[in-house]
Amino acid sequence: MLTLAHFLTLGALLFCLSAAGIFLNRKNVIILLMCIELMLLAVNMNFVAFSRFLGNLDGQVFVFFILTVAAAEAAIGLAILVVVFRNRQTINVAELDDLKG
Amino acid sequence: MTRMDFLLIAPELWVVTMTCVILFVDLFLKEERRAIVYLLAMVTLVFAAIITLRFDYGGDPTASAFAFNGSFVRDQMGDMLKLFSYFVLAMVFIYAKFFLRQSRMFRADFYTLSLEALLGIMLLISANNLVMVYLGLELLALASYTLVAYDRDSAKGSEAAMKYFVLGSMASGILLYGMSMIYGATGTLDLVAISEAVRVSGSDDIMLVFGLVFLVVGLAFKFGAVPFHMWVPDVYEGAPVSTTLFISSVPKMAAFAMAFRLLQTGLGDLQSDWMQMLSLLAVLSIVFGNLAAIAQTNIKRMLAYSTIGHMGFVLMGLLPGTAESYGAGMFYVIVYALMSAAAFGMVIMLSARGVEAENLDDFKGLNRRNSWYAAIMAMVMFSMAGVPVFVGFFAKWLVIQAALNAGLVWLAIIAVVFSVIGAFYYIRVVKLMYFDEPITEAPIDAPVDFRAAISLNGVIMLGLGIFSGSLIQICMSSFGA
Amino acid sequence: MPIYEIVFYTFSLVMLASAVAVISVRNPVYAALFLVLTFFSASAIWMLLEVEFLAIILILVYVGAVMVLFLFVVMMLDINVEPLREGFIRYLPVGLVVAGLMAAEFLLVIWTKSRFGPEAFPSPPPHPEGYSNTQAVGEVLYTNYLLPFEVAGIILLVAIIAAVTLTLRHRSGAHRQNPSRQVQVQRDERVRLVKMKPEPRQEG
Amino acid sequence: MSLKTILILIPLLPLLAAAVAGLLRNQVGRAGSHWVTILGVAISFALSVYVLYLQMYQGLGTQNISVYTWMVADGIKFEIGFLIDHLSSLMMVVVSFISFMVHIYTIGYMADDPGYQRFFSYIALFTFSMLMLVMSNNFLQLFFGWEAVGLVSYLLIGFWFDRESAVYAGLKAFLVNRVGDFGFLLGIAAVLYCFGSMDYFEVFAAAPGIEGQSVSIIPGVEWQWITVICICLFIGAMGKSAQAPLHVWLPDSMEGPTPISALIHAATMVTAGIFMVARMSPLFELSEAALSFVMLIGALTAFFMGLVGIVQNDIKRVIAYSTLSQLGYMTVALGVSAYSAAIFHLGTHAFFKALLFLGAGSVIIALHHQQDMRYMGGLRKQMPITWITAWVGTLALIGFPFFAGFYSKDAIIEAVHASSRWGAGVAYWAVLLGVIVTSFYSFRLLYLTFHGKPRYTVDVGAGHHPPDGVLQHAPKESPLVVTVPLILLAIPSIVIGYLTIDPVLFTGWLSDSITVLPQNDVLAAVGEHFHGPTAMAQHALQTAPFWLMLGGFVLATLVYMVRPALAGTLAQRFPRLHALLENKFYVDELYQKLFIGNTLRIGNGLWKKADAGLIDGWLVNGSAKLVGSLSARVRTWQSGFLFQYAFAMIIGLIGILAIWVML
Amino acid sequence: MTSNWPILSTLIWLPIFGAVVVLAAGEHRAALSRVLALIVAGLTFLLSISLFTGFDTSTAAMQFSELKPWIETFHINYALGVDGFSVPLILLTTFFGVLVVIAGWEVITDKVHQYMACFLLMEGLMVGVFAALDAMLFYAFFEAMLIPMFLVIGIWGGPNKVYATIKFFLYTFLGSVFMLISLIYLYLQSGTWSILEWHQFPLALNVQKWLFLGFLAAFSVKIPMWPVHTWLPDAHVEAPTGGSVILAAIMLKIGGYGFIRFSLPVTPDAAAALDWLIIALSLIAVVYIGFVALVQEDMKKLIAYSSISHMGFVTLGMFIAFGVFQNTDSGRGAALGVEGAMVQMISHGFISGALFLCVGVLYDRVHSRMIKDYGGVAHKMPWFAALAVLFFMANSGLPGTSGFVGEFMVILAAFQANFWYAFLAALTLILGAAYSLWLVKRVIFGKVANNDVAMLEDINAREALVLGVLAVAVLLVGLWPAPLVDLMHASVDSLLQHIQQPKTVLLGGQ
Repeated sequence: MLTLAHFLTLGALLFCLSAAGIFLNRKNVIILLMCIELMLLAVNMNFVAFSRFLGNLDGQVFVFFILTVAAAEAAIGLAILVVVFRNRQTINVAELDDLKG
Repeated sequence: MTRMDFLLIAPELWVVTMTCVILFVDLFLKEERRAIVYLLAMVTLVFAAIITLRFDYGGDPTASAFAFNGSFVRDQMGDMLKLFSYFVLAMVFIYAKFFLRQSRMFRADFYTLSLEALLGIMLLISANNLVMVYLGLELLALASYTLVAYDRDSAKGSEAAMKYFVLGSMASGILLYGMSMIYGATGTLDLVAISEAVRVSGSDDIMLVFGLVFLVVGLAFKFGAVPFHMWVPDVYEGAPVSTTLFISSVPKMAAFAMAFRLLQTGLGDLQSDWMQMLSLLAVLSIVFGNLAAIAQTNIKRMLAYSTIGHMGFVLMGLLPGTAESYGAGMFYVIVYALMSAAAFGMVIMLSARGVEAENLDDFKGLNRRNSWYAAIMAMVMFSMAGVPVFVGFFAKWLVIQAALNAGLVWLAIIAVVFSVIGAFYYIRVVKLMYFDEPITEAPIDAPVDFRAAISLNGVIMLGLGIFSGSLIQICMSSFGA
Repeated sequence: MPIYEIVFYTFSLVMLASAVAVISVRNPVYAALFLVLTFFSASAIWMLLEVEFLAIILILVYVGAVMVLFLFVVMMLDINVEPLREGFIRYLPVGLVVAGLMAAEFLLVIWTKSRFGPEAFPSPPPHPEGYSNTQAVGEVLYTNYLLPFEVAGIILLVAIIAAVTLTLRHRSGAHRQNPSRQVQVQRDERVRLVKMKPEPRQEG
Repeated sequence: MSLKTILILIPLLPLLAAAVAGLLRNQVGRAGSHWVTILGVAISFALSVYVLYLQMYQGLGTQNISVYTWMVADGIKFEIGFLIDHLSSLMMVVVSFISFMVHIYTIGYMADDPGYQRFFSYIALFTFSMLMLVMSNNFLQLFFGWEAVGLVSYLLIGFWFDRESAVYAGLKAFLVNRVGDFGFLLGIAAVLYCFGSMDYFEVFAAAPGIEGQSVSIIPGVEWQWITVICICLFIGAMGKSAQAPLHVWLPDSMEGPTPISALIHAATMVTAGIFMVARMSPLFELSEAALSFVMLIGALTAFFMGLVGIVQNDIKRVIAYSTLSQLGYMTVALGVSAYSAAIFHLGTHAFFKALLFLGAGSVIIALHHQQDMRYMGGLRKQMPITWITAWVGTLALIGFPFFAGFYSKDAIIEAVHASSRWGAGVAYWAVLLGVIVTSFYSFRLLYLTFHGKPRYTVDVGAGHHPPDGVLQHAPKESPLVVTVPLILLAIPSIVIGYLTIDPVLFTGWLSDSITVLPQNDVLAAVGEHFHGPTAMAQHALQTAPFWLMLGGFVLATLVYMVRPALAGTLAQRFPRLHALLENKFYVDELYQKLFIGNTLRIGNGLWKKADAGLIDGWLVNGSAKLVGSLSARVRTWQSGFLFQYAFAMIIGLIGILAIWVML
Repeated sequence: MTSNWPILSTLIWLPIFGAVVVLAAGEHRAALSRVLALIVAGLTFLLSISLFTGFDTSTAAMQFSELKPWIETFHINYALGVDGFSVPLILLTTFFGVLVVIAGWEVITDKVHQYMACFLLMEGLMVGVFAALDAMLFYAFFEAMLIPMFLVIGIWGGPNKVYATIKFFLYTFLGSVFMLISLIYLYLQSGTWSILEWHQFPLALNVQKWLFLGFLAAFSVKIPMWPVHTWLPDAHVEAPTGGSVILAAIMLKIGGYGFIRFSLPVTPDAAAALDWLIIALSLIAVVYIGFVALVQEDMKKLIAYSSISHMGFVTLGMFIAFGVFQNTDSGRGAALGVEGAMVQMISHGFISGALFLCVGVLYDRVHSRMIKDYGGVAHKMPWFAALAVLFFMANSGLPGTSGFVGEFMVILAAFQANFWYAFLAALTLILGAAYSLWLVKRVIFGKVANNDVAMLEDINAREALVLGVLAVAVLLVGLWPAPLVDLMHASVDSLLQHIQQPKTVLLGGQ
C-alpha cells in the first residue's frame, strides 16, 4: 500500500539528488539551474502528497505558486547565465572564482 | 475582499503602481531627463511613508490587522520596519544615483527593480502565511539577483549574481522543503493557524522539528549566518556598490520580520528548539564573521564579513524569544541598516569617476582630504564596533541584555569578546583615515543631495545613539515589552 | 491495488534515474532532456495522486516553456562539452557520502511510522464523482489566495524586467546616429573656443 | 611675640631665605643671597638661643604646640607642631649655630662657584628641614624632616652636578637613606597600629600598655610589638646616622663641598638618628632586645669604621670615617640607655667635627682643591690658624682631658662599662679599642697635613689643571670668613664639655625629654663617681681610655713623624689587612654585586622576559597573532567555488538536522 | 548662578559643545581654535570651582544631583551627582583640561582644531564619567572617552603610534565589555540602572564574585593593574605630550574611581572574599613594576611604568579595608586606606602629568625620549631642572609633596592589615627613589652630553606657567592635604560602613 511516506521518500531522494547535483557539479552552470528546478520539484512532490493526504487544497495552491516562481526564476537564472557567458566566455563553475577569500 | 483589505495594503499598492508608472514613464524619457525617474522613485518612497503612517491602530502598539484571509498582516512592527525601509532606501537611491551617474549605469531599471524589491520586502514584512512569505522572499530575491548583475559588463558582477542566484535558489528550495513539512504537520499555510495547530499537537512533534530545521536554514541564508553565509562576501564584493548598498541594508529588516513571523507567530511553541539552533548559528556568525573580516583588504568584502557578524547579533536578539529580545533584534536590524547604508554611502563617495573605492587603502588620509566625511565614516565605524554613545552600541547592548535575560551568559560572553576582536577592523578604517597619509589629494565632491544625505546618515549614528530612547521604546512596544 | 503501486514504482524509478542522469551527464542538452523526463514522470505520479491540474501545469509550464528556454540557452551559448576534471573524481566520494548521509537523515525521519505512517496519514479517499481538481484549485486560488496570485504576477513582471535589463543591449560596436541628439545640439558643444597666449615671436 | 610665633619663625625664616635665594637668585644676586640666608639663619639662631634661655632660666616647661592640622583621616590627627623641651631646644641651638657658622664660612669657601646662590638656598633649606625634624612633636613631621634633610643632602652632595662621581654619591646617599627610611616608615606604621596616634606624647603615654603584646610577623616567631617598632625605627636611624651596614653613603658624600660635609655629614644631619632614638627613649626603654641591637650596631660601627679611617688618604674621607666611628659611639651610648651621653657626645662632636671639616676645607682651598694627604705636609707655617684650630679639633676628638670630646666620650665608655645589657661586654671592648684607633688616625691626619715636609711643589706655570702634587700658587692662610668660623668653633670644642657635662649628664637636665627606666640607668651609676669636670679630667690619668689614647698618639708619632717609611712597610707586611681596610671591608663591592647588579638583572628580567616577553609578547600580541592567523586561515575557507559554498550549506543543514532531529 | 543650575551638566556639555565649535573653526584658523579651546577649558575650570565651594562635606549623599529620564523603557536615566569621591576628580579633570590646552599651544601645529577638540571632548566625557550616577550613562561616558584618546595618540603620536593606539583601544575595550555584562546582569536582577540603588541591592556571594570579576576586568585594565598593564607603556610612549598627560593624570583614575563606585559598594562581599587577589596584584604592581621601571631606557616608558606602580597603591588602599577590619578591632586604617588611595590618585594626577610635561619639554627640543640622548640638562635649563627634580622627588614620594601623602596613608593602612603588605608596599620608597633619581642623574645632571643638549634653551613662559602651576599644586597638597581629605570623609565613612554589612545577609532576610 502506498503511504504518505512513499511520496515523501520520493521527494526526499529527489531533494538529496538535486543538492548533490549542486555541490558535485563542477562543469557548467546550466546543470546547476536544472538542479534547482529538481529541488523545487522535490518540494512540490511533498506539497502535493501532503495536500492529497490531508485532503487540503492549500498545498496544491502553493505548488501552483512555486511553479510560477520557478518559471520566473529560470528566466532570471538563464539571463544571468547569459551575462556570465558574455563576460567570461565560459560558464564553467570551477572557473567562476574571481571572488574569494 | 473588502475596502478594508485594500486600505491595509495601500502602501504596497502605491509602490506597485508607481513602479509601473516609472517603468512606463521611462520609456518616453530622454537620457538627459533620467533624473525624473529618480525623483519619481523618491516621491514613491515619501508617499509610501505617508500612506503607511496614515493607518491608525487605535493606540495599541501590539494590535494587528489582517487582510486577505489572514495572509497579510499590519502591525506596528511591520510598519516601523517598512518606514525604515523607505528611509534607508531613500538614502540608497541618493547614494546610488551619484555612483550610477558616474559609472554610466544610470537607468530606470535600477529604480524599478529596487522598488520591486521594496515591494518584496514590504510583503515579506507583512506576510502572514507561508505562501506570502515565499512570494515576498522571491520577489525580493529575484530583484536582488538582477541588481547584482546590474553592471552587465562586469565579470565580477555576473559571477556574484550567478553565485547568489544558485545559492539563493537552493536556500529557497530548502526553505520550501521546510514549509512543506510544516504544512504537512499542521495542515495549513496560515501562520496563525499553524501556531494554533502546533499548540494542539504539542511541540515535540518530529515533523515540526524536521521542518523547522529547514526553515531555520532558509532564514539563516537570508541573514547570511554561518555556515549559510558564503554568498555574502562574494556578492557584496562583486555587485556594483550601489547594489551592495541596497542588499546590505534594507533586506535585513525584511529578514528579521520574516524570522519573527515564521518562528514566533508560527512556531512560537518550538522556541526551545529554534533557540538552540539560532544560538549555534549566532555564535558561528559572530565568531566567523569577525575573524574573517580582519584579513580583508577590500572594504566591501570587509563590510560583508562584518555583516555576517552583525547578523549573528540579530539572531541573538531573536533567539531568546521574549518580547524584549524581539525588540532588541528589531532595533539592531534597523540600526544595522542605517549603519550599513552610511558605510557604503562613504564607499560611493570615494569612488571617483565610476571606479569603485573598493580597497581599504582608498580611505587613507581621508581626514586630510575632508575631515567631515572622515568624521562621518569614523562615526559609522565606531557605531559598528559598538562603542557608546553611537547607536550601534545600544543595539548590541539590547541584544546582549536579551541574551543574558534568557540565561545565555556564555553566548553573551562570546558575543562581547568577538565584538572586541571585530572592533579591530573597524578602527583600522579609522586608522587609515586619520593616521595615514592620503594616496591622492583629489578633492572629494558629490552632489548636494548626496552630501546632505550622508551627513544626515552620519549624524544619525550619534543622534540616534544619544536619543535612542524613543526608538527603543517603539521597538519594544511593538512586541508588548 | 497492485497496478497503482506498479505505476508508482515505475515512474518513481524513471524519475530518480533521469534525475541522476541530469546531474551526471556531460552534455547539457542531454541533461535538459533528462530533466524533461523527470518532470514528466513526476507529472505522472501527481496524476496518481489525483492532482490533475498541477500535473498538467507541470507539463505545460516546465516541459513546454521552461525546458525549451533551457535548451534555447544551451544551444545559443554553444558550450563545449568538457571532460571531467580530476578534482571532481577526488571530491566525488566525499560528496556522495554527504549526499547519502543527507538522504539517510531524511529517510530516517520520514519513516518514523508514528508520525508519517498510515495511522497519522491514512490514504485519502478517492475524489467523489464530478470533482474537478482544477475547479477546486481555482476556487481557492481566486478567493483565499487572491493576494498571492497578484504577487505572483508581479514576480513575473520582475522576471521580465530582469531579463530585459540583463540581456537587452545595444551593440557596442555599431555606430549609430542619434537624430534627436543631433538636432538638439548646442553651439558651444560644437565649437570649442580656446584662449591662448600669443606665441612670442621667434627671434632670428 | 608669642612663643608660638617665635617657634614658627625659627624654621620658617631659613625656609623663606632659601626660597628667596633660590627662586629669586638672579634678582638678589650673589651677595643678596648670602645676606638673606645668613640673616635668616642668624635670627633663627638667636631665637633658638632665646628659647633655650627660656627653658633654662625662665622655667619654660615642656611645650607641645600645634601649628596646623595637616589632615585628619580615619580619626587620626596628623599635625604639624612643635615639641619644645630641653632636648629639642638644645638641638635647635646646635643646629642653628653650626648652620650659621657654615653659612659664614661658605662665603669664602664658595666664593668662586657659579652655583653660589643655589648653594645658599640649599643650606638654608637644610637648616629649615633639620629644625623641623628636631622640633617635631609627632612622627609625621619627624618623617618629613627626616626625608627633607635627606633631600637636601642629596642635592648638596651632588651640588657639582657635572661631576659624575658627585651625582652618583648623592644618589647613593639618598637611596641608602631610603633603605633606612623604609624601616623607619614601617616603624611609624607600627606605632600607628599599636597606639593609634602620631603624637609623641600620646604614644609615649600609651607605650607601657603594649608591653608584652607580641606579633608573629614570620609565622611561628613571636616578637614583641615594642621591639618591632623600635628596631624598625632604628633602621631609619641607621640610614640617617650611617651605622653599619648602611654607612656606605657617608664616605662618598664627601664629594659634596666641604661646608656641607661639616654641616650635614658631621654635625647635624647624621646625628638625626641619634636624636631620634633619644627622643624615642620611652619606647626604646621598653625593649631590651632593641637596645641590645642598637648597642651592637653602634659598637660595630665605632670600631671598624675607625679602622678604615687609618688607611684613607683623602683628608675628608678620614674625617668622614672618623664621623662614622663617633656616630657609632653615640649609638652605643643609646644602646646602653645612656641617651644623655649620646646627646652630649652629639653636641660636642658637632662642634669639633665641624671644626675639623672646616679646617680640612680651609686646607683644601689653600691647596686648590687638593684633598689627598699624600700631597700635603708642613702646612703649619703657611696656615697657622687652621693648624691651631685643627689641633684643638683633634684633641677634642681623641678625648684629651678638658677638651669637649673627653667628657662626652669618657662618659660613654664609662656608661658602657657600667651596663649589664646583653652584649655590653663586646661593646665595651669595641669602644675602648676604638679610642686608640681614633687617636691614631687623628694624629696621622694632623701630621700628614700640617707637619713634616711639604709633599707638593709650586709651579706658577702649571696651568689650571695641574697634576697631583703640583700647585699653581703657594698655599696661604684662608680669609677671615673661613678662619673666623674656625675660631668660633674651636672655642666650644674646648670648653663646651667642661661646661655642660654636669647639667646634661648628671643633674637630669634632659630628664624632661628622655626616659630611662631605673634598672637601665647606667649614667646614674657613672654619676656616683662624678665629682665635677675637673676631677673627672684629673681622674682620667688613671683610666684605660687615656692611656690608650696616648698609645695611639705615640704610635702615630712613631709611624708618621719619626719613621715615615714605616707606614709603607707595614702596608707591605700585611697586604691583606691593608687591602681589606683600604677597600673599606669590600662593603661597597658587596653591595654593588648583591644589590645593584641583581636589581638591574631582576628589572631587566622582569621587563624583557615577563613583561615584554610573556605578558605582552605571548599573551597580548600572541592573541593578536592568533586572531590574525585564524583570520587568514578562515579566509581560505571562502574558496570562491560555488560547489563548495553549496557543500557548506548542505553540511550545515545536515549538521543541524543531526543535532536536533537525530538526537 | 542659582543653586538649581545644572552645574554638572554644564561641566559635561560645555566642553563637548566647545569641541564642536572648535572643530568648526576649521583647519586654517589654528590660532582661533587655540583661543576658543582655552576659553572653553578655562570657563569649565572656573565653573567647576563652584563644585568645590558649594560642596557640603558633612554628608555622603550625592550633591548637585540631576535626574532626567533617558531610555525610559529600560529605566535608564540621565542621572548625575557628585560625592566626596567625584568632586576632587572632576576638579582634577577640569584643571588639566586647561593645562593641556596651554601645553599644546605651540607644540601642536598640525590639525590644531582637531587636537583641541579632542581634548575638550575628552574633558567633557571624563567629567561625565565622574558625575554619572546611572550605570548606563557611566558606561557610555567610560567608553566614549576611548575615541578621542584613540585619535589623539594615533594622529599626533610617535613613530609606533598605530600599534600603541590600537592596543590601547582594544585592551580597554575588551576589559570594559565584561563590565557591560556585569552591568546588564545587575539591571536584570534589580530592575534599575541607578548605581546608588545597586549599592543597596542584595546579591548572593557567588553572583557577586562574577560581577566583581566583570568590573575587575574593566577597571584593572583602565587603572592599570598588573598583568593587564602592558598597553600603558606603549600608549604613553607614543602619545603626544598632552595625550600622555591626560592619560596618566585622569584616565587612569577612572579605573580607581570605578572600584570605589562599583566594585566595593555593589559587590562588597565579593570584594571581601577576593581582596587577596587585588592586594596581591597591587603589591606585584608596586614591586615588580618598580623593578621594571628601573631599567627603562625611554623616559616616558619609565614614567609610565612608575604610574602603574603608583596605581598599585590606589588599588591596595581601596582593598586593604577588609584586611584591616579583620586584623583590628577598631577598624582603624580602613578609611586611611581608601582616602589614601583617593589622595594618591589626585596626587599622581599632578605628578605624572607634570612629569610627562617635563619629558614633553625636552622632547620638543631634542626630539628624543631616550635617556641616553640626554645628560647635563641642568646646565642649560636650570629652571627646568629645578622643576623636574621637584616632580621626580614627588614621584619618589618625598614628604612635603603630594606624592608622599597618598603613599604614606596607604602604607600606614596596609600595616594595619598585615605587616608584609606594608613591607612590600614600602619597598616603593627605595624603588621609586631609585628609578626616579637615577633618571634625574642621567638626564638632568652630569656633564653636557651632546650638541643637542648644548643647544637647549630653558623653558619659556608658557611652559613655566604650566609646570609652575603643577609645582604649586604638588606642594600644596603635600603640605596641607586637609582640605582635599576633608572633602571625602563623609563619603569614605559611609562607604566603609556600607561594605562592612554583608549583602548576602539582606538576601537571606528576604
